[in-house]
Formats: sequence, C-alpha cells, structure tokens
Amino acid sequence: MDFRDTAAEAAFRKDVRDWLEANKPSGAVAGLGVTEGRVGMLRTWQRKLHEGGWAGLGWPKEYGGRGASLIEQVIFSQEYARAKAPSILNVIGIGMAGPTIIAHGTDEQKHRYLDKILSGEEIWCQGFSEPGAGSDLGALRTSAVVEGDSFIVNGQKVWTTLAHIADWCILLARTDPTAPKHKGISYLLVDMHSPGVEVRPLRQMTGEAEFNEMFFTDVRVPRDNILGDVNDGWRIAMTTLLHERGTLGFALATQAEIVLGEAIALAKKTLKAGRPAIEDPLVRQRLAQLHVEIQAMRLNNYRALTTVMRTGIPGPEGSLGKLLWSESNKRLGELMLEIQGPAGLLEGSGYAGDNGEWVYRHFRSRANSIEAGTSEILRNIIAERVLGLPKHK
Amino acid sequence: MDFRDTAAEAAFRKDVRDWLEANKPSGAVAGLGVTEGRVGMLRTWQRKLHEGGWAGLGWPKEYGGRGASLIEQVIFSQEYARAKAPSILNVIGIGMAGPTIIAHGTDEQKHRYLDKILSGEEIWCQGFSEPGAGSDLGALRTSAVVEGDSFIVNGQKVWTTLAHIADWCILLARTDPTAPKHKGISYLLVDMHSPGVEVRPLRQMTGEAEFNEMFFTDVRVPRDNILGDVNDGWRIAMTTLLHERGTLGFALATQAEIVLGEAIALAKKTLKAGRPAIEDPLVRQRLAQLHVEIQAMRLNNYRALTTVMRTGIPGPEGSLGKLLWSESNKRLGELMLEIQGPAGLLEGSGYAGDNGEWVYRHFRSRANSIEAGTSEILRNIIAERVLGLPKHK
Amino acid sequence: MDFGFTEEQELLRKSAREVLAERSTPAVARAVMESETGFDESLWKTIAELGWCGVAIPEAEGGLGLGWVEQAVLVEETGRAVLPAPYLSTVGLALPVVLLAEPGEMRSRLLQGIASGEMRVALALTEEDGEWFAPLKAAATKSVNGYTIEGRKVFVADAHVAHELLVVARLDDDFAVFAVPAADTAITPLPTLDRTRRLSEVRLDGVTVGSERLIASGKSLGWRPADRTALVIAAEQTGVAQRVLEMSVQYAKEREQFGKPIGSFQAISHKLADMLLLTESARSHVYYAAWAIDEGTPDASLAAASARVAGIEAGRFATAEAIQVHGGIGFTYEHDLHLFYRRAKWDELYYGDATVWRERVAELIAAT
Amino acid sequence: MDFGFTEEQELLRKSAREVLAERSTPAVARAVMESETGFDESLWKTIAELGWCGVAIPEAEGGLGLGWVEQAVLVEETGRAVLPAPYLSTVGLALPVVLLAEPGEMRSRLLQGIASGEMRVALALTEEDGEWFAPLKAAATKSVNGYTIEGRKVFVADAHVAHELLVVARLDDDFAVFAVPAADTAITPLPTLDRTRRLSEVRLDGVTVGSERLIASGKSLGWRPADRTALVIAAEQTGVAQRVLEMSVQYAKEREQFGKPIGSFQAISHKLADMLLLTESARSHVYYAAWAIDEGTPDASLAAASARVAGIEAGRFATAEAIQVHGGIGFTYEHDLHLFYRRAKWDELYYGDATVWRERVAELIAAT
Repeated sequence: MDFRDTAAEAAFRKDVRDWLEANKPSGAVAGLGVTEGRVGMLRTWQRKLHEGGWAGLGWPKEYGGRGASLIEQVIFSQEYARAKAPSILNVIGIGMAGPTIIAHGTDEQKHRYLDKILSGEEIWCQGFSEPGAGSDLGALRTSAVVEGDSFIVNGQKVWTTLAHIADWCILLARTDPTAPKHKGISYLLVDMHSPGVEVRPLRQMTGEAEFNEMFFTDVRVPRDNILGDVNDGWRIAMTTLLHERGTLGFALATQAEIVLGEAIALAKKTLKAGRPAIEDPLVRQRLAQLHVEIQAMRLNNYRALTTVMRTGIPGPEGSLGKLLWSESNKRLGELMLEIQGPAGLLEGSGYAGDNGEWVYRHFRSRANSIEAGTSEILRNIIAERVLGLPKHK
Repeated sequence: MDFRDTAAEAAFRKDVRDWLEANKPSGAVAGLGVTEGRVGMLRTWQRKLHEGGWAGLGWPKEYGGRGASLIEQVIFSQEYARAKAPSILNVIGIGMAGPTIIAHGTDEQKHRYLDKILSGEEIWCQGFSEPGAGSDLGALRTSAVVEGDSFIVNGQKVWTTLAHIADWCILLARTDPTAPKHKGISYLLVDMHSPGVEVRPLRQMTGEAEFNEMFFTDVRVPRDNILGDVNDGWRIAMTTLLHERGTLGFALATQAEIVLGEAIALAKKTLKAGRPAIEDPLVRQRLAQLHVEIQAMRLNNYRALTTVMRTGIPGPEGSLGKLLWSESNKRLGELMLEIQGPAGLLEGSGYAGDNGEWVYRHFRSRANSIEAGTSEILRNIIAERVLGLPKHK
Repeated sequence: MDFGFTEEQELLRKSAREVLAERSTPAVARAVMESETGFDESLWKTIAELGWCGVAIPEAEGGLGLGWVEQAVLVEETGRAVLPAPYLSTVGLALPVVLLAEPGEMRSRLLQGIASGEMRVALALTEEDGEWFAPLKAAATKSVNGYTIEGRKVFVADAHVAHELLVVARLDDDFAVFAVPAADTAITPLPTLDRTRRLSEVRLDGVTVGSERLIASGKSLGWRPADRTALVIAAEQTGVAQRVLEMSVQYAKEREQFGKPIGSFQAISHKLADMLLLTESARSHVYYAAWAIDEGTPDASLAAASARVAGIEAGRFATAEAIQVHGGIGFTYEHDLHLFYRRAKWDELYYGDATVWRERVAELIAAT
Repeated sequence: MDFGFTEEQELLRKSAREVLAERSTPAVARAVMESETGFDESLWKTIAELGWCGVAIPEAEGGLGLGWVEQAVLVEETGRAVLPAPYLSTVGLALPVVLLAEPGEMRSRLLQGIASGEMRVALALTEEDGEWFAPLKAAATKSVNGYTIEGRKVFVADAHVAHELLVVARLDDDFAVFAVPAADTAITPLPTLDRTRRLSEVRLDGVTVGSERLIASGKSLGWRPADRTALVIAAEQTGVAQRVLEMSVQYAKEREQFGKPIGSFQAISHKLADMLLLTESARSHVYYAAWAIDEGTPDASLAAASARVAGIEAGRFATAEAIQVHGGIGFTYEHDLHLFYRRAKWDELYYGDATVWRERVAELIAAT
C-alpha cells in the first residue's frame, strides 16, 4: 500500500503538468459544453493535444496511440482536471468509437477511421439513446433495412452530444425487428453528412444546448459501414459502454475536490448573519460531509484501480463512484445556494457569489443523477452485478 | 375550518379528562408492553374502563357500546395518550375482534362473545401473521381441515401480542389449499385453552417479550366457530384490518407530542460542550424538524377525519400518518442518544438521561417501521391506492 | 373540530383554478420570462378585476374582507399555475406590513390601491448582505418636510413594476417602514433565476418623503408580518409541489421502461409516495397556520414558521425528484418542470431558508 | 500508487477470520453478555497468544513491529465477528496514548505488558459530562512520592477487567496522563447497552502514584492519539457494517414475499446498494488513514477524522437498515443482528459522535 507516485509516475505526472501548463489555451475554462463560440478553440486544442502525443493515450502504439498504462491514464486525467483544461472535442471518437473499432473493426475500417479520430480531423458522436428507450437501451426502435449495398436508416436519437459538429456517428439500429430485444441490433458507422440526417439542438433547463436530437430519414449507409456482424451490435455496444466510464471517475473526483475548494473559499467570503458562512456550524457539518464523500470517491477509485491492475478484473468500488458523485454534487450545489441567501437566486451579478457561477452549477447538477446512468439504474447494477441479488424485473 | 372543540366536544373532552384523572391507576406508565407483572393491574383497569362506560366507545349501543361519534373517539384517544393511561388490555377484542363479529357474526356469536369482550372477562389475540408470510398475508399456510363437526387446525403464527394471556384468538387459516392465494382462507374464532395450542414468548432486541409465537397442533375448533362462510375469510379479515388503525393515528400523534416535549426537557438539562444541548444549533434544527413532522401528523389526521366525516370516505392523509410517525420516531430516538454522548450507551443509571429511558425508546423505535405495516409496504399502498400507480409486481 | 373548507372557499379555489388554467399557462409564463419587463399587463388586469389582491383586505378598505385561509387558497392555486405576475410580492410580502401598519390615511390609500389592483407595492427590506432579520444600513432622518432616507436595498422582488415601495430603514434606535413612490428611487433589475419574479437593486439617494409616509415602526410590527409572509410563501410552495407531483404521477403511469410503466418500479413509486407525504403535510400546515393567524391563536407564529419549513421541504423535494422521475426530458428547457423548479428555488431562498425558519421553530418550542 | 495489501497483510486477515469464525461466534458473544464479568478469560488468552495486542508495538518492546494498516486489518475482522473481548479498548483507546508517551521504563513496561496480552489497559478520560475533548475536573498534584490524583472518571470502557488505567488529569496548566494500577481505584461497572463492552465509573480518592507513572503531557500528545483511536473505531465499524451487509444480502436472496425473493424489490435492493456504498467508502477511508498515520503524512489527522465520519455513517446505516431488511425476525433477541446493532451504536457514541468529528474535519479543511 502506497499512495505516493513512484519515481516513474511522478516523472510522468510532471511531464503532463508541464505540458498542460505550457500549452493549454489561455483563459481556458473547464466544463463539458461545446457551445458554438468555443468550437474553433476546441478544434485547435484537440490538434495540439494530438501533436503533443496526448490524444489516444491508452490506445496501442500500432494505432497511433501512446500505449500508456492504466495508471498513466489516471494521472493524465487527474492533471487534466487540475489544470482546468478545456474539454477534449473528439472525446467520443477517442474514448468510445476508436476503442470499439480497434476491438471489432476490419483492417480497412481501422485504416480509414483511426488516424482521423486522433487528429480530430473527423469528430464523432454516439447514437445510442432514443426518446422512447431511455435507460432501457434494448428497446431502441431506429431501423436499418438492407437495400442492395446499403442499409436504409430511419429513426430518432436523443441526448447526443456533439451531433451538431460531428462528421461520424456510431449508431445502433434494429436490423431484425422480429428478434428478441437485444438480438437483431446492428452497430453502424454513419456519415453525419449523409442526406436525411437532421440535427436539432436540445436546450436544457440551464439554458445551454449541450445535447441534440438526431433524425434519420431514409439515410443510406453503405453495407461496409457496419462494425462486426449484422445483428451482433449489442455485444459490440458493450465494448463501447465499457469504455464510456474509462478514467472518468478520477476526473470527476479531482474536479469535485477542486469545486469543494472553491465552495470553501466562497463560504469564507460570504457573510451569514454577520459572520463568514464558514463559521456557521451547520455549514461546517455539510462541507465536512461533502469532503468525506469526495475523498471516498477518490479512494474508492484507487481501490478499483489496484484491483484491476492486480487481477485484471474491476472491483465493485468503481461502479460506486458515479452514484456517489451525482448525489454529492447535487447536495453541494444546494448548499452553495443556501449559503448565499437571496443572492443565490441571481444568475450573474456582482451581488451573487462568483458572479452566479454556483447557480449554473446547481442547475447543471440536477442532470448528474440522470446522465450516463440514472442513480436508479446504477443502484440496480450494484444490486445485481456486485451483490448478486436477483433481477428486479 | 375550526380547530377548536365545539361546546359539546369540549364538554366530552372534560368528561374524559376528569374521569381518567380520577380513575387511572396511580403511578401508571404508558406503553404497550403487557409484561407479567402488569397483567393484574391491566385487568383491573380494563374492568374499571368498562364500568365507566369507556370500553367499546365506538360500538353501537345495542351491543353494549357507547355509540360515540368518530370525533368523540378521537378526543378520547387524545386524552388517553395525554393522561399516559396504561394500555387497554383487551385492545384486540374491543378494537378488532368485536367490530368484526358485529359486522359478520351470527346472532348467537354476537350474544356469546361481545359482552365478555367489553368487560374484559375474555381477552383476545389476533392470529394473522405467519413466519413465512410477513407482509404478504395472502401467503399464509396454517391449515384448517373439516373433520366431522370441527376444523382441525395445524400451523404456526407469529408476532402475536397478548397470546400468553388470551382466551380467544381470531385466526386466519387456509381451508382450500387448491384455491388461489386470497381465496380458500377462513376466519375462525379459536379457544386458546384448546388442547394443541402452544404459546411461546418472543423476546425482542429490547429484551422484552411483547410478542409471542403460537403453535397449533391438531387443534379442534367447532364448525360453529367460523365467522362468515368457509373460504370467505379474506374479505372478513379486511374488516378487521380496517379497524386496526382506528384512531391510532391520533394517539400516536399525541404521544409523539408528549415525547418531543420530554426530549426538549432533556435537551435543556443535558450539557453538550459545556452548555445545554438545547442551545446547540444542530440540535435545535433537528428538534424543530421533528416538531414540524409531528404537527404534520396531527394535522393530516384532522384532515382525514374531516374528510371521513364529510364524505364517509377516508382521505389519503390518514395513510400517511403511520409512515411519518415511524420514521420521525426513529430519528428522535437517534437524536436523543446523540445528545447524551456516552451516557446514551447506558441502559439505566444516574449518569444516563431519564435513567436510560431513551435507550429503551431508541431500541424500541427500530421496530416502528416494521410493525403494523413496514414502511416499504406503506409506500406501496400509498403509491397504488392513493396515487393510482400500477402494482409493483 | 373541523378541518374543512366552506363552500365559498371551495368555490373560490375552483374558480381560481379555472381562470388560471386558461390565463396562466406555462406558455404565458415563458412569454413573460422572455419579455424585457417580465410583466404581463393584461394578466395583471385579470387578477385585479377578480379582486384577488384584496382577499385579505377589509371591505371598508375596498377588499373582499375575507381572511388568510382564503388568501392561502388563492396562492396555492397561483403556485400550482406558476402565475407569472407580481402577485405574491404584493399580497405576501407587502400587504402583511401594510395591514399591520398604523391606521391612517396612508395605510388606507395603500390598502385601497392594492385591493383595486391599481397599486403594486414591493417590500424593500434586504440589503447587500441578503439577511432577512438583521440590522440595516439604510437610515432615515427627520427633516423639515418629513423624513429623508439614504440607503441601498437589494433583492427587492418585483420592484421594477411596483408603484410604491415599502422601505424599511433605521430610525433612531428602532426601525421604521416608509411608503416611498417607486419613481423617486433608482431601480435596477438583476438577472434572476425565476425570470417571472425578478429581483432588483433599489437606490435611495436622500429621498425625502412626507411624515404621513412613515406607516409603521419596528416595535409595533414585530414578527407579525413575517408570520403572514411565511404562510403565503408556504402556500405557493404547496401548490408548486402539488402540480409537479401530478405531472410526475401522470408521467410514471404512461412512460414505459423494460416493458412496464415506470410507476410500477419502487424506485419511482416510493419517491412519488414521499412526494405526496411532504406535499400533504405542507398543505395541512398551511391551512392550520392560516386559520391560526385569522383567529389570532397563541401558536400562530409557531404554526406559520412550521408551515414555512414544511413548504420548503415539499417544494424542494417535489421539484427535484420530479426532474429525476422524468429523466432527461425533465431536464430540457422545453419541458415545463424547470419553471416549477425555479419557482420552488425562489420560494426556498427568499425570505429566509429552511435553516432560518427551523431556528425560529426551535426558538418558539424551546421557550415553552 | 498502490492501494493493495501485501501478501502478509492478506494472510493476517485470512488467519484472523479463521480464528474468529471458530472462537468468536455470536454464541460466545451471548455467553459473555450474560456473564457477570462480561469477560471470557480463555478467549483473551487466544488473542494474547496470537500476538494481536502487539501488532502496532515495536519488536523491541515485544510487539510484532507492524503498523496501523495491520492493526486496522485485525480490528476490521474483530468488528466483523463482534469480538466480545476488551481488545478495542486496549489497542484502540489505550495503546495510542502509550505509544506516544515519553520513552522510559514505564512506557516500556506498559507496551510489553500489552504486547504479551498480560496487561489490559483502559483509558480513563471522560468524566460525568461525557465530553471527549473538554476541560477536566480530575486533578493531580505533586506530592512527596510522586503525584496524588483526585477525581471521578465515568464511561471508562472495560475498566473492570483492566490491570492499569491511563488516567487523564489536570496538572498545573496542562493535562497529564498517569498510569494508575486499577486495584488502587474504585471501579463500578454501569449497565451498558453493549454488554460485551461495559462502561464503568472509576473513583480516584487521593490515589498516589510514583513520578515514573506520569507518562505523557497534553502538550506533547495533542491530537495524535485521537487520530489513531478514531482510525481503530472506524475499522471496527467497517467490519460490523460489512458483516450485516452480508447477512442482509443473504437473507434478501432467500426470503420470499409475494412469490419472489425480497432482494428483487428495489425497496430492498437499493437499500442494500446504499449499504454497500457506505461500507466500501468507510473501508477506503480506513486504510488510507492507516497508511497516512504509518507514514506520518501531513493529512493524517484529516484522513483519520474522515475515516471516523465514514465509519459512523456506514455502521449506523448498515445495522439499522439490516434490521429493516430482515423485518420482524431482525428485531428479535434470538437473531444476531442486535449484537451488531449494539456494537455499532457503541462505536458511534463513544469517543465523539459524527457531529464532533465532522466539526474536526471542517476545522482541518477550512484551515487550508
């Protein structure tokens, strides 16, 4: 047991930190939103990351990656969060589409797509979720019918980040409507510039549009653009989802530590009943509790990492992180608004703490327990896969 | 809307209060436990209540009751709780068996049982719960097989209060094992002195034995001792369960108010970090929250009462009371132990607040969310019957 | 002992619900949100004509001469409809102060103005520190023609559409309330998360008002206006909670996942049961407190504070969990839930949060 | 960066679990509960012979010379087995003080005595007010032969089976720790809810001890023993939580209601998921804190306080909800759950509750 970096790890961490410090866009702001005004900056940043050799950190070297170890990937994600570097534009391509193509693609497919993913020349999005399906992915209804050399795709997807700027989409579609739910699904690589693809931004309650709806009307997809076999898409999608989390837990924990630090700073400068909020016993209890939860995330992540490194099999601790983070982050947002009193009702003003930043964070946090697995689904997963309880159905 | 007693209500309340003050056993202690040492006192008290005309308050006059209105019953239960009068020994007979016999019994049965219930000459217990059935009453397995003029009963019941002193038992038994779950059950009146009836006390984690297990081995029950028709027991049991709650909600709310008052008193005299616990901002928040919850119980009860009196149909508010009470009472118990620090670990001692009374209450409160409907079952009921959501099965 | 509404009260609720269903739709709220002023003149006229502003104002002053129970009924309904009008600020924040002011011509003018709907009045209490019940910096000094007030008020609800402001300021060793024409002050709306109920900054740079405009002193007011304000906000929270509960129950019955309505899963149905529990509890508290205030019972302050706490819990839990029950769709701007969420958050943080009011409850129960 | 146990540590856990499965069954705990002394001599001998009391004691003092990680491994296991022996009071409460005492003959005697298991030592800190980190009334005065101590200690864990008491008393303007032979004091056991770990009242009526028995001063100790004590109790809580989680999962798989295992209902399964979350989080905190203490990292105190908070949450939630999952049967005296519930409650309220330790966390994070 040793929580310190080894000499090699420390050296790698320094490399990452130095490079980020020297290269990250000035005035960079962390956060996931790819708003119109930021796309140009993010493209440039993606290219820079690639040139620096940081794109596809965990990809095998033969496919242009760095072949970094798991722990190096963790260190990178921690330092990335700490530097508050802007989001990686081609995150779906590098984190999900690429690894799936590496695992299941033909040589031609690997040759065609992988380089351009890493360079950011082609941006990817993910067409899994559907309006009627939600947490029940197997209920998807988008159809792909073979017609000559093509699939003809019809249907609707939702909650698609980046769709408005994406060049390609990893799309799940039903190719055999008569088969049971999880059979009869195929995994297609769809050119977003094809006729019949329409993207509409989906505005959130924060006012931002991070997500999109995608409509597919008689979209023609060449037969070669299938990954794996026809009707074998479910199995392949599992590879993608396995990569969805990646080192996200570490990034979230580091980010949560930083945000808690900012919360403490605000509690020091905000007056409540005439004295700094940080001196209020109730505020102190709640901040302390959040500290304990955020540290639990970080430490649970380490345990999961050690288990994977020792046994190759992820331990139960990792699956707990997202659940803990969502619920803690929501509570932090609530607390920070309460600390401010009526100033917590201002979306931006000199009267609001940090110019209304916390109001945005609070609103945004409401989606935490819904996106990337609702808290209900996560508890189902923990109950069934970790505790071995019978299925709730 | 008027929360004051009418003149008639006030007069009735005064009658009750005066009578209880004049007649309740000296040094009486509230609480449900019928321990061996208390049975004699409770029998005397039951007789006194009967003589005073307070037994069977809500029963029709023709059956020896007082024919009191619903609101008079509420007033009685409030005053009873306020007076901290000891528990009513024949509570099952008066509250459940009697009303069910009145509703479904033959004239002979009414003649045979009702008087002796009111006088306390015959004490009743309730044989519904079984070890394997729990919240799923329909899964009961105790059998009653017709043999000549009798049913032969075999099986086991559990969580039976008063079984150790009861003369009679309202018992649900399966008379048709081939019928669907809720059919094929009959409602029997069983003489507890019959050969083959065995009662074993069931000690709780508090150390007390409020409940019993009952074992029935080839117990012979005359065919006349059935209430209603063979295999119609489920419907009749619903009458019993409808009466189970009765004005319990009002008694619980009044009791909770009293207990909260005692908690505040203890918080005033217990020092925490050198000053009375009542001055600790965290303690204050928690006590205030409990006050709000307990008052909600009281007020929800009033709303339910008004709805029943106006429409004859209970409103949704009543079913919420037990759920709220269980959860609040558990939290109160936890708080009161915390206030005491290590003294909260003593089961009785001059060092413990109120001589360890709160340790007992805390332990006892752990059963609140299990007995008389678990919190999970209550939420199911609210979801299905009040909100009209589909069954969870 | 009777917790029932009178026929007139039921009728009031029914007619309010009908009017609001037509005139205060989410679409109207969105239009008001997006508008520059955040104010819909014609909607206000409707409210005024119905006499809703004068429900708790005596008939002699042009009101309907009813009480706080009726006021709570109306506000529960306006909450249910997220009414985008300066109604709560008028009847919940300003009116309690005016009603409890010293009898006199100014009080009558204000009451009659409010009752007719021709006068919108805002309460200018808080300052930069956002504290509700704390020492003030704004100060009034006696001058030849009356009083001169100097100070800056912040977080003043609906000030930008008010005719009169009730400015609370230090005066000698007490505080006092002055009715100040809004036009005499400098009002700057602030970007508020519930854009149908905007907060403003109000500057008073040596504004002089006549002596008759001093309408109340702190010593005479005490907590009494606060009891009424707490009650009114709690009533609104109850309405908000009720509406999102209904939306969520409806959705849980219709929406299917894994081949079943999501309302059949305990993870959803138990959440909804808890929402019901909190909403019904808030409602019980609200009407008891309203009755207690109308009757002037000794526990009126405790009842009002308890209602406020119960209202906050219901509003907060119900709107947050409604989003969770709805999943992604509940987080979109197009879905109406966020209108209710914003309103509930406003109600939670405005006029003292749950901690402040629990402390008030504690103070009252520990004193006995 | 490595959160793994060494092979030796894994082996220690494995062998401890095996020994405890045989020697520390619930039946044994019940026998100890019912016994007059609440003490099982032969069980203690087993522990002593295995060297468990000396895990964190240097080899030079007769211990195994391991560290707090190993100590936490053992205590997690003894918690899992609700070990009915004065083990936690010795290694968790007394040992940290002795280890951090001034080097010298007395310290060595105590360490060697503890390591061999021949000496049981209890920490006599709290007084009538039950405060952990507060001014004391008990006072020592310098006398001809050493020190004379006058005072009354209350809530002293396992004092009635101890050989030596570590009495904390005022001395001049600081406090000091004295090793006092238990026989020189008047010890009265109190009726404790966890009867396998009894609390006692200890009276010191002018007990005189030699100068060498003053083993530490408050100024030199600071919070350091508290860090270790907090860690050890948190480890026990983790073990308790883990065991009741396992019992509950097992029960939820077997017990059927409405024709299905109750573990298939989300009302049960989500509770169990939350139990797992809290238990795993407590475990992560415990071993990080143990490592930080062993390494003397700057965040060791914060890590220990965090572990204590996480341990309380896990122990409290898991034992309470385990009863709920089991239903009526879980509330009976015959069922073993209440042994764990009592232990968890003891651990929660002894040595500062969650509020005290969250305040400690707050103090440390607000200082940075």
